[in-house]
Amino acid sequence: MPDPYFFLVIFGAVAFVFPVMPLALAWLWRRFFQPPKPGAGKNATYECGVESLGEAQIQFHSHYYLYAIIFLIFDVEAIFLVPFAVAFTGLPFGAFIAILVFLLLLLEGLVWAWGKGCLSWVK
Amino acid sequence: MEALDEIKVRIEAAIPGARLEIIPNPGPANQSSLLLDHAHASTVARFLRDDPALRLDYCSNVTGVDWLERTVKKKVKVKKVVEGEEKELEETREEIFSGYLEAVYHLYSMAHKHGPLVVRLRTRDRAEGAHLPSLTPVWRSAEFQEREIYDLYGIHFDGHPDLRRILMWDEFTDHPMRKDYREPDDYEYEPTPHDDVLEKAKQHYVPRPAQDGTANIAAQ
Amino acid sequence: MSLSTRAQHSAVEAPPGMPSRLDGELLEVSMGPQHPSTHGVFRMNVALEGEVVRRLKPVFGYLHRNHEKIGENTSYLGSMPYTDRLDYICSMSNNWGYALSVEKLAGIEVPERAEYLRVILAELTRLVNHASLLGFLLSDMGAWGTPLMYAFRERENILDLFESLSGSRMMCDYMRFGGCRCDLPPGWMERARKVVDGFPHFLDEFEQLITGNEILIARTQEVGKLSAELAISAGITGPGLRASGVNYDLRKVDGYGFYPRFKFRVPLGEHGDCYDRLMMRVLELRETLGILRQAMDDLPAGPIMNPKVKIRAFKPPVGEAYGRIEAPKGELGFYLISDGSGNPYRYRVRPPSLINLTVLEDMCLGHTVADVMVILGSIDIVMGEVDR
Amino acid sequence: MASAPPIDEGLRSELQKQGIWVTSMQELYNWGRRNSIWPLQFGLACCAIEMIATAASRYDLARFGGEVFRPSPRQADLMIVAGTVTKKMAPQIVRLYNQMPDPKYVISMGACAISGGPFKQGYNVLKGIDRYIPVDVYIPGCPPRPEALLHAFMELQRKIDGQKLTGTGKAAFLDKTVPSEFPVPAFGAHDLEPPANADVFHPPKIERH
Repeated sequence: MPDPYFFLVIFGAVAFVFPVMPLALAWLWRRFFQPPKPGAGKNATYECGVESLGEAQIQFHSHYYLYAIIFLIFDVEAIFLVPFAVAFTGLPFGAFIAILVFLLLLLEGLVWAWGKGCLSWVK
Repeated sequence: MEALDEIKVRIEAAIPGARLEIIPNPGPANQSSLLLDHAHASTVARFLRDDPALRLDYCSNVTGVDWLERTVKKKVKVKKVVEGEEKELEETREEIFSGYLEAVYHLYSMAHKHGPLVVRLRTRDRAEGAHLPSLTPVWRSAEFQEREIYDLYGIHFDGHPDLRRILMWDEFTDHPMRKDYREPDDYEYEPTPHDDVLEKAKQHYVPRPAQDGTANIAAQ
Repeated sequence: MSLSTRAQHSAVEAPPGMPSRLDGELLEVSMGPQHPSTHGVFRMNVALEGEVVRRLKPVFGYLHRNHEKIGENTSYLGSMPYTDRLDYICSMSNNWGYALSVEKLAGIEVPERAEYLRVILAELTRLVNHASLLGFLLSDMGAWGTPLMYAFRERENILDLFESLSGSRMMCDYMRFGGCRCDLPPGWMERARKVVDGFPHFLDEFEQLITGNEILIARTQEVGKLSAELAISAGITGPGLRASGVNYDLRKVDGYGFYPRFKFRVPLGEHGDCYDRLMMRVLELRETLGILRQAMDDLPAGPIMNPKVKIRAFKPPVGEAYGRIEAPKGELGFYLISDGSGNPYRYRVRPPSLINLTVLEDMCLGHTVADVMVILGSIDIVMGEVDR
Repeated sequence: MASAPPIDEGLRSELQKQGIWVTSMQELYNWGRRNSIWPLQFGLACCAIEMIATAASRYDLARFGGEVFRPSPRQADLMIVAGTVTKKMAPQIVRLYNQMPDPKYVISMGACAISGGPFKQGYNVLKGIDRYIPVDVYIPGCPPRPEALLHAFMELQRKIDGQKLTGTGKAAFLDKTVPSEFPVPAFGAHDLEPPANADVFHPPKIERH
């Protein structure tokens, strides 16, 4: 009987080979058949056919930063909910209360941000 | 809308010192036009726009026209003393009209739904004197059209908010819609060249070796 | 922490001379000649602060094909096929505009049947243009491709009519000075009637989908507002002007081409925003269908060409004339100066699309980048006419 | 690597009857390239409307795998130059062509893109896009009917099908010596400089005998 955890090794191997194989094929193709031809024109930034003037990394309005932070919080929250959702049926009532507290805490944060006006878009 | 001469009289009454002239239009369309002088152009324009009877608030079309030097032969009856007695003589006299550039404005009224009133502005000459007062402050619709006239004809509109080339690229120096503009000869393969295309094509033909003494193509 | 601190938060004034720490710099970007929704090679240099437009300079000339210079070097008849390529979606109304101006220049009469044919074909072109606009505007707004497919299905039906009549789908070159080139082929009128009767089905489908759609309302209402005074002063014509509430339709004002004989209404808007401009086109489509039915019902028999007009060696008398028609995009005018020879001395086209773009910057300031596309789409430009 | 001799057709059909499918990498590669050409969304003038009509439901470019119009040149294989190429637009077109990844093809659609067409006497009209970039398929017409554009697609697919991956006559994009970029013309005082790209534009020499 092979080691019960052996399927993990196979799973890992397939997971590794599956993406690497096309990359290897592409590298082989580049190496033997199609030589790359980079150039100044080809690598220039594309801006609707016109030479792009000025640089793109400029200082943005701080409002975008606030929006990004609020999104990040709720994104992380969604990750925490995933294991809860998977084991939801087998959990006692206490676990349900715990996740509710977690959710309400973040909700309260959202209400505060809303009240503070971070969400209203500055025209 | 009243007749053009009535309007002319009213304008001259309202704006003293405005030198107006009616340019008759011989064609059946009978749209005669009003020639303004540079100094009073914008005041007359404002009058045309704000006058309650006219209310020409919509400048539909601004066109540039290029009039070259013209020598006009005229038959003139001249009394001449020939061998001691008076005789009526036919003499053709040449008269040279110096060239000028022109901007023609077609004005309509959206309030009274009448028009067109054709207004003309002429430059002093076709070279460095090609300056005209801009009517964009009066009618915003003239903005792009005056830029186009500046681009293609070379009339500098003084007072225009943003006088740049609109159609050609900025490094372009000529004014291509003028009658005396020669476009660059970008070589075209002409299988059967004729008259002026032949001249252009000749510079690109490999001269044919004169075999039996027949003339070379250049001398065709 | 009470909510009142919000006022202080945004009132943090930077020390004088120092850029206020909160707002960002302007990003210069060019929505350039090759852009999915600029309806051709039209470029806008936009200065963006974050997503909000602070400055917008249109750049033209990428399709400047020297239509007027070529017009001066060819005969009057020779310029007729070039007018198809001015506004290459509505070739029939361009022909009519040019033919009308030359008839005014030379004082030519047009027989009644030819005038009716011109009205029918110009209104069919209006159907094509407004249907295409609905398709393009909705794909600018994000409904990529699907409404365009429906709009082009209707367009194909009408192009079949044009092709059987004039021989070409898009470039009809059908009208001549003093009438039309050829009479209707047999069975054309029945097919035309079938297309016109089938059109309301397409229109109802569209109205059902877009009129009450709250995404569309959110994207177009209060966007790109244009006041009536600015519209008049900037020479905006066509549906864009009527959306701002100015009742100026050349078919009623000039009364050319027997339009006074047909009963039709001119829709007017109040706010002058993108939603009104969109609805102008939808309502005008309904009126156009009404005109088409009336014109088709009492199309008289008779000659389609004024026999006295010479086609080939056509030399109008010396003089000038400015003729204009209500093209689907606005007032299309032709200003011709004739010096008696076979070629016009000056051949000028008054492009509705170019002049409708005069106030593009005024409409776009303060809006986001996505709204610029909706505003440009609602103005409805075609580059062949803008750059000539 | 000498190019492998082509497979004997009789043998191939014989094996096919037995249910064995024989192909070569070149056929497989070209079959994949040919049936999924992504055109660049890039219309200049009236031909662009006819191009949209071709992509619409009646003429349906999707039957040839070409309906995915990509706005960005980075994701496009094919540039359909549809409309009049003006001198002000020419540098932009050459820059877009340079920014497209290999293998890239050009269809010159309409009389204007081929030789200036009806606007040949225009001072701002470039007399054909093949002065600056190599063109694979020309379709005459003003505008060419949608069927003509479909015919051009088939013509391009035939050309892709005939490309060889190895050996002397291999496809241009596989050959290191063939440039995949062309100099962008500059705006001069009277005309574009240079008026034509010498190593791309070979006008026919005329000797009158």
